[in-house]
Amino acid sequence: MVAEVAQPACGGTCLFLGTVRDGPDEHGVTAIEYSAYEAMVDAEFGRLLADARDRWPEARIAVRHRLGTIPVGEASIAIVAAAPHRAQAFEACRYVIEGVKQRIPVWKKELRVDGTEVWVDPSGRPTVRPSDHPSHV
Amino acid sequence: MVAEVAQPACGGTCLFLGTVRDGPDEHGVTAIEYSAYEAMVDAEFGRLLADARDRWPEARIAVRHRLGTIPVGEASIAIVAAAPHRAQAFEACRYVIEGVKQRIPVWKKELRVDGTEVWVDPSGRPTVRPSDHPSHV
Amino acid sequence: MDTATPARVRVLFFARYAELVGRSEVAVSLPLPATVGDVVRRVRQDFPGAQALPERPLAAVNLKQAKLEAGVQDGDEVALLPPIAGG
Amino acid sequence: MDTATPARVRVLFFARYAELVGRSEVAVSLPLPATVGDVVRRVRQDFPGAQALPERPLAAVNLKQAKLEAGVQDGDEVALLPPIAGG
Repeated sequence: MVAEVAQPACGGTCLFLGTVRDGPDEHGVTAIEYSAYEAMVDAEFGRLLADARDRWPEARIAVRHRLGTIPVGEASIAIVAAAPHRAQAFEACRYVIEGVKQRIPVWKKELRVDGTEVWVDPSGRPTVRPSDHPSHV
Repeated sequence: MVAEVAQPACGGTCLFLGTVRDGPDEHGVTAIEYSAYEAMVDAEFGRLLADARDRWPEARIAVRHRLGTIPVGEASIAIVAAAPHRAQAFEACRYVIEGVKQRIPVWKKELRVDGTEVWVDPSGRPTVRPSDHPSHV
Repeated sequence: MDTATPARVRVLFFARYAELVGRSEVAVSLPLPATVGDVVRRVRQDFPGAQALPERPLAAVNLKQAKLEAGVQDGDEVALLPPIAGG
Repeated sequence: MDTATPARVRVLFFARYAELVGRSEVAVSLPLPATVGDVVRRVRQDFPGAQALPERPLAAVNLKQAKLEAGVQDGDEVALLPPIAGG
């Protein structure tokens, strides 16, 4: 992916990897099952990258989002932005990951060591179990 | 380097690559010759990374800076920051590259297709030739 | 388009919503003019389990996010999206 | 330390400054108390080519950036640094 966006005029490349996490805020997560509205994912990525190119016309950007079950420690998303100057590369990369979190229709279900499965809410904290009353932000 | 900083509690990893550039602002650069005050580079990287750890205690950071002659298109510096949350990873990575530009005693001489060699000034524009009067910021 | 003709709309459910409704897709017919909100009300009324859906879910029409006030047309694909949690 | 004893200081030049002075290292002796600025003045005065160095270069003492007003001691390593351009 880095090679895909590289070119001689680009002096700065920013790569972001989002990785399945099992930290103190999680509770024995072994993997995350990613599901998506795949046709809309493609359409929305097209719009998101077009927005990014409008803001940073010199940046070259590539994105990969994995779906399905991804074990702890593996990356679910990779974003690379290469640009003539580093500020553009950082900003474009950050813009795309923030856009993914807001716009790309993907959902996560945490799979835990105790066998439970918990949908992740958008703040990143799994607060809603499938049997609870639905909440919506 | 990414594996070096990875751990299950880190959900976001930001990698920055600084690459030798030959773009419209440059003039036929074929390579850059990097020189350094190497003992101070080591000492200053130690202080810079300690400062970064003070600001983002949960971040794990690794840095490599190459010296010597590096051809256009190759990376001269790589910085990886992994953290539980992506904002920390982006901010720590950006902090380190900005610190490198300000604090790490490394100098660049552009080698050009026409055989000339030009010291790069800190703004990134090569304005001072060895025969000019010295300027200092 | 004749506004008296009922519109036939595909409604897609994802993730937690698909679990609540017990299926990932239904078809509804409703008289035009109609909005995304009308589609949501119809779904919540007609399908067991769908009462558990929020009254104002995030929605998309033909692969693009749409407000509940947006109009729908015959043949549209309306998706009800749980809070997005990608990346 | 006896302030009357002259201090012997190593002075290092890098990159463009090394090219200007034609060498990467010199030794200077100067009476204490002395500052980094005193070292710079001595170097600019004593070494051909060093007059082309700026009067107020970036400097480091013992691997750490120091102001020109900072004091130097016998045995210190003073480095004169062109504008930093790493990364």
